[in-house]
Amino acid sequence: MVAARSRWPYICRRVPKAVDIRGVRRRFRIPRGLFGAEETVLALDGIDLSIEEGSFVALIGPSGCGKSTLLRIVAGLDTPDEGTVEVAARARGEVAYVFQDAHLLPWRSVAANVALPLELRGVPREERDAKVLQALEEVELSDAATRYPAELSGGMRMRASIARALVTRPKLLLMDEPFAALDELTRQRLDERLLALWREHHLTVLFVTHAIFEATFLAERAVVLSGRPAHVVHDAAVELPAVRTAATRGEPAFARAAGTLLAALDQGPG
Amino acid sequence: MVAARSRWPYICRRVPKAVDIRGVRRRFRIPRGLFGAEETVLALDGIDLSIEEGSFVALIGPSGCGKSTLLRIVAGLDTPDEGTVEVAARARGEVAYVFQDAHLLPWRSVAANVALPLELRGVPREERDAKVLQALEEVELSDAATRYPAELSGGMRMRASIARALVTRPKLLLMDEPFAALDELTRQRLDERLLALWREHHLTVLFVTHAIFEATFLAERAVVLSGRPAHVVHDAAVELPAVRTAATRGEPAFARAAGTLLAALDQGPG
Amino acid sequence: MSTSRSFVAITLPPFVAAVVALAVWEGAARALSVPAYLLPPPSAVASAAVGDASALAGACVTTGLASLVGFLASAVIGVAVAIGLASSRIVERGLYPYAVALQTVPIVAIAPLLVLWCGAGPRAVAASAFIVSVFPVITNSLAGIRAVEPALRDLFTLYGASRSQVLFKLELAHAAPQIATGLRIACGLSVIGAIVGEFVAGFSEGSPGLGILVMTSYRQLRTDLLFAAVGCSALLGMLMFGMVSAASSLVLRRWYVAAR
Amino acid sequence: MSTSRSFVAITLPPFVAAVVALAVWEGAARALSVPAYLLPPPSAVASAAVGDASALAGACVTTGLASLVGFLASAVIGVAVAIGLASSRIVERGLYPYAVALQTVPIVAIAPLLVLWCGAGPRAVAASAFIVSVFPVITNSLAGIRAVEPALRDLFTLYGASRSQVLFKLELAHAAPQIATGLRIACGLSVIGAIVGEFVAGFSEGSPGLGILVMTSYRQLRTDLLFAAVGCSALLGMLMFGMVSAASSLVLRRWYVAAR
Amino acid sequence: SRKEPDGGKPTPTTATRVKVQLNWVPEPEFGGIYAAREGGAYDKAGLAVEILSGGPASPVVQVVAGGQADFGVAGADDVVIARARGVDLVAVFGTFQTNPQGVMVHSARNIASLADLKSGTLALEPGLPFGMFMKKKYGFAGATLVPYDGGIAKFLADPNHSQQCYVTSEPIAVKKKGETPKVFLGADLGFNPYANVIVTRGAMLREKRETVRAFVAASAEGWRRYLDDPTAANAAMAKRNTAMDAETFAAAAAAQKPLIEADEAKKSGLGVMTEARWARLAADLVELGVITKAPAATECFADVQTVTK
Ligand SMILES: Nc1ncnc2c1ncn2[C@@H]1O[C@H](COP(=O)(O)OP(=O)(O)OP(=O)(O)O)[C@@H](O)[C@H]1O
Ligand SMILES: Nc1ncnc2c1ncn2[C@@H]1O[C@H](COP(=O)(O)OP(=O)(O)OP(=O)(O)O)[C@@H](O)[C@H]1O
Ligand SMILES: [Mg+2]
Ligand SMILES: [Mg+2]
Repeated sequence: MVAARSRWPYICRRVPKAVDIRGVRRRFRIPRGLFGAEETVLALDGIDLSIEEGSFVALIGPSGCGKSTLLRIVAGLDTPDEGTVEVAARARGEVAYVFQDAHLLPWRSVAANVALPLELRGVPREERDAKVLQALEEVELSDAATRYPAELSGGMRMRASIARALVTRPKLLLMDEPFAALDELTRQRLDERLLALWREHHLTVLFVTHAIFEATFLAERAVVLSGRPAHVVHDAAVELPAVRTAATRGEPAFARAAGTLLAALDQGPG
Repeated sequence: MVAARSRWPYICRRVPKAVDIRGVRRRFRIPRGLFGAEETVLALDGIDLSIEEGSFVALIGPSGCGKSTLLRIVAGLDTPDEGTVEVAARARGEVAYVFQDAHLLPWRSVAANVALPLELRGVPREERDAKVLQALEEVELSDAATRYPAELSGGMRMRASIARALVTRPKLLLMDEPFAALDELTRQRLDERLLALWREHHLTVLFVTHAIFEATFLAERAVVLSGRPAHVVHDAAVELPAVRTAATRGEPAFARAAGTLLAALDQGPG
Repeated sequence: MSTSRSFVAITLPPFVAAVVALAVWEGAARALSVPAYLLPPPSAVASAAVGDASALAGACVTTGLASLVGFLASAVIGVAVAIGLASSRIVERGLYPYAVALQTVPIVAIAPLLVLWCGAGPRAVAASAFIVSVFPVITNSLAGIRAVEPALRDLFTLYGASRSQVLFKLELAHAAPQIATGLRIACGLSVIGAIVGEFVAGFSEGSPGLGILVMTSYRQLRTDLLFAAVGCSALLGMLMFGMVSAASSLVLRRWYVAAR
Repeated sequence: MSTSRSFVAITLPPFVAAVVALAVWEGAARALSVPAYLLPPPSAVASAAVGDASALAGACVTTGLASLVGFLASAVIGVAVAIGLASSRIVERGLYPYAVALQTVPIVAIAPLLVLWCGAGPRAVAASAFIVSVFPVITNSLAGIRAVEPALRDLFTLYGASRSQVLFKLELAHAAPQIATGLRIACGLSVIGAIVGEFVAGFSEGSPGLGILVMTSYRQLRTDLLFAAVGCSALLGMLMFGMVSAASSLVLRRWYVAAR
Repeated sequence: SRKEPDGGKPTPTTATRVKVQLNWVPEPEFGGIYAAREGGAYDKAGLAVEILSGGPASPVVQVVAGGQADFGVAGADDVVIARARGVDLVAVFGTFQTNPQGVMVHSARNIASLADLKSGTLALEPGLPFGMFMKKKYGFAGATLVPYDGGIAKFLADPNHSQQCYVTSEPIAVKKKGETPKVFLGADLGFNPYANVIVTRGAMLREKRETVRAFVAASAEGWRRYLDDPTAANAAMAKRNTAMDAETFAAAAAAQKPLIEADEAKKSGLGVMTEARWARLAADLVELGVITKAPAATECFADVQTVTK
């Protein structure tokens, strides 16, 4: 068993950390009225979370609790009001992020959107094209490569966005409900492909999802957040064999593990 | 058993139709290059679908097959290239649509966004406020009423969008993956609340979802589309008791019904 | 507290910039020995401004009023025309080029018509301010209306919104930031339009405007006074710009929640 | 096929509008018997244009070149200034008001400086065209850059984009439609700026521009020729507008995929 | 407007309201009109006169012809051109007997005759008959022609710049800057139309002859007064033209005096005009190609002697 509620076990065992979050608190200020009046929303309330290199962690929690905020903080796109965040892979191009919305550039074709991170890194065109092609295949979007975002369905847009994250083969992959807009079967195929990539490239994945079964299937470890203000209410390994196949979904252990998560979600005061 | 592949049974039994779709075909033209060159994408390929008044129909299909296109056509926002669509409730304000993306007006607060359809109908302010309050409660968003869309989480935005659709108490409710961005528990609560509203107000609901369990739980009848170009590959009643409760999810019949749908989805050539 | 701090944050930078610019100008005027009748040092301009303060003040009022009227007309009519043009592609294609044409017409060329229709004096001057400043309002409003996302239009269609509801609750609301951009451009143009209008329309019994002051001081080589008058026109422009900016940042606070 | 059809769709409406406008104008000029020295009927303008065709053509070339140069300078420098202003709120707050000031300066007031720095003739005229037309480019580009969605900025930050990558691949790309709007406003302004520049700093011999022609015909009460010259300036403006529109609809096709 | 019971100016309810459109801002060249107003000459004549100041591009001809003003101040050449274009405009008072337009050059250039002006820049107002006449007569080959902008900054900045001028204005301003330019007066070189003539509509002259007569007579009286002592009128004008100081007002008034009170005027009265000079102007304009057909000289003006009788 890898994870625990406190961060001490990691330090004792000196496993390299991909992400180390300590006491992170984030409060949003919402200005109202003309004279500086403001409301505040406490999104994260003292989050501690260490993620080992190479692990696959699912992050679950009620809607609006602060999951996206936490991911943004890990990605360095937002800064906590209190607490510290250390990210090992914060080298250029080593973090990838699938945002909750697709956030494609509307003036670029799908292929050009997927190529963006490589372009920004200065990868030469030929290499780029090959990688883009592969990423598009991974998300089953090869035949829409020349289309523009406005010509895609919702699920296709999300898949383009996923391809954009995968194309860099990042060290740390942050995914915010990446498969929510996909049908069950596509989703399962992508789940499996993601697992394969994770294993092959030794990625560290932090994966937000609302689908308990998906979390159970994918993750080594699941972290459940409470309702806002979010704190960790459950943080434990998923009790399933390390290598999972389509058949895993049918096993009783799978249903049990999923049940544990659902129960944890239910406990966290909304 | 209510539904069949052909439309004749309905006509024989003279059940009033909320929606009657015959032979609908929709082809998108994607202009490329300067000289009028274009690609075409056949999204819908001869769809026949009749929906009785007061029924709850789930629509399932692979990503990018044409579900949203079909909903847009039913809503009158898009016109088919071939075929006819008749909608009984096409009176002002009697159709509501939860788009796949939230599509809130960014310059309006949540409450003002939800009030929009009432405002457009000229409902007086007091009545409006009461209804908005109720709709926000239904989606558990009362405490974010004064916030602006940019200050919401993804799931909260979708809930605001759902509240905007529910606030008019429409005759025909079109929902395009409304709950995809919500956590399991919130989703189940909203599922149940939607069922209650459906029963109470005799709505007709056409509900796109990727969650097979959700479709099974909610719908009287499930329609499965094939991959693009979409045609109907399965159209049958969900073999479960009419009144469903949280307990229904645990019954073996539930798993069986869900299995049927999954199989149908799997058959439709991608 | 936070308001007073933001007040400082807004007024300090232009003030600092002004001080720096004036210092550089004064230094350059002295160091490069550009003759004062071409580019007087700011100190000379300031003393001219003090010396002719009452004339400048009167001129500011005259020109300021005319440009304000012209600007308001531009705002109202410009947005209205944009709405008309937005109503159909054919109307837009047919008429938009003529809006461009309007902008290229030298005021002097239509001076007789202006005076004929508006009479000599403030009305003609305001009309000139209007003609010069209306086009950016039209163009920006039109671009803003055209940029409304189709999905939001669908929403309004679905709920059976009337044409005027779509206009006010969607199109104009959505275009508001871009309309504000158009108005920002229009305020400076309305001032220059008023000044040019004075060149052709003259003035009657009221106090002469900045345009007249510019012409007379130019002719008399009172370059210090000329620059003071130009400075006043710049101040008028900035004042209107400030007003538009303040009004738009008040009204448009909601539009920019995302950008905080 | 589809191209030729769309060509017709684009050129027909303004043509029809022109025919209607001319007919109304001719009718009004005759019916209301507005004296020809105030508003000549289009037929008189046309015959003046034919009579002085070579002078008009030469003037169009002279003024057209100057305004084109001024316009291009506005496009390049305007966008560059907007990029500078966008780099920080403080810079923007400090300097933006002075861009407004620039716009309110009557060209005549700085004519001697223009001539001193650029020499009389085409350079000074182009400089005038530039001064008059640069502000809308700045304002619209700045607004466009400022309107980039924070989420897209995040994306670029995440992938370690350099400042220049953010600028070219995100900010300018995103602002492109609004920059095009600014350029649309600038083209008419650059023509009027050139004409006004010719009033004070052009050459009146050799190939005098439209500004000189306007002054001459105004002076000599040749209202028909005056209107012909004004018509030429309008055509120049429309031509540039058409070029900007065509270029932007070519370049920006991708930006408007959603709006089809 | 009603009468104030005590104090205040009695507003003559019977006064005829007329407007006069100037072609420039208040300066000594309009001194007589302001003197007539300030000194009460218009009041005495039963006229309530509103003076509309102009600017550099005032459309005086159109304003008067269109009826927005009853009288205007324009050049004699404007009147001939207007008549040639079918505008019914008539000159009724020829203020400047000697045309004040000239060309000024830097004296350091030692240019003895305009024929020697063959280099540098020369600013002439495009389309202005005066400039066209000079150009035709002297050619100015080698000089660059640029538009005249009404100022003298370019002149001071560039020793090779020459420009058209009003002898009553620019040379005085240049002198104030410590330089004495050499001025070639157009009148001495063969171009001498009346300047700053008072014009009115032909219809006005026919239908309201009495008003025209009263206005011209009062204006003549104003000019007489102004020539004798310009101080009061100058002060009134200075209020509306703050850029010009009192000294310049005085200098300009002094400089223009001989141009207004030329021999002809001394003999026959201020504002007198002769058919011969109008005919000469019309012929010159035809020759310059400004107009194609000369209007009859008698149509262009109404002799002040007959009008005021
Ligand atoms: N920019 C912001 N300004 C103000 N409040 C914000 C902002 N961003 C997020 N919040 C608030 O912070 C809380 C957490 O938001 P967050 O997006 O992290 O939720 P989430 O867990 O991702 O929810 P979901 O599952 O619905 O996406 C919410 O209550 C939201 O309203
Ligand atoms: N405006 C458009 N222009 C061109 N093609 C379009 C357009 N809208 C949709 N399409 C294409 O039509 C097909 C069906 O799209 P639609 O949005 O209906 O799919 P969907 O079933 O809703 O998929 P998802 O589950 O991913 O939302 C897709 O292949 C899409 O690329
Ligand atoms: Mg989220
Ligand atoms: Mg869809």
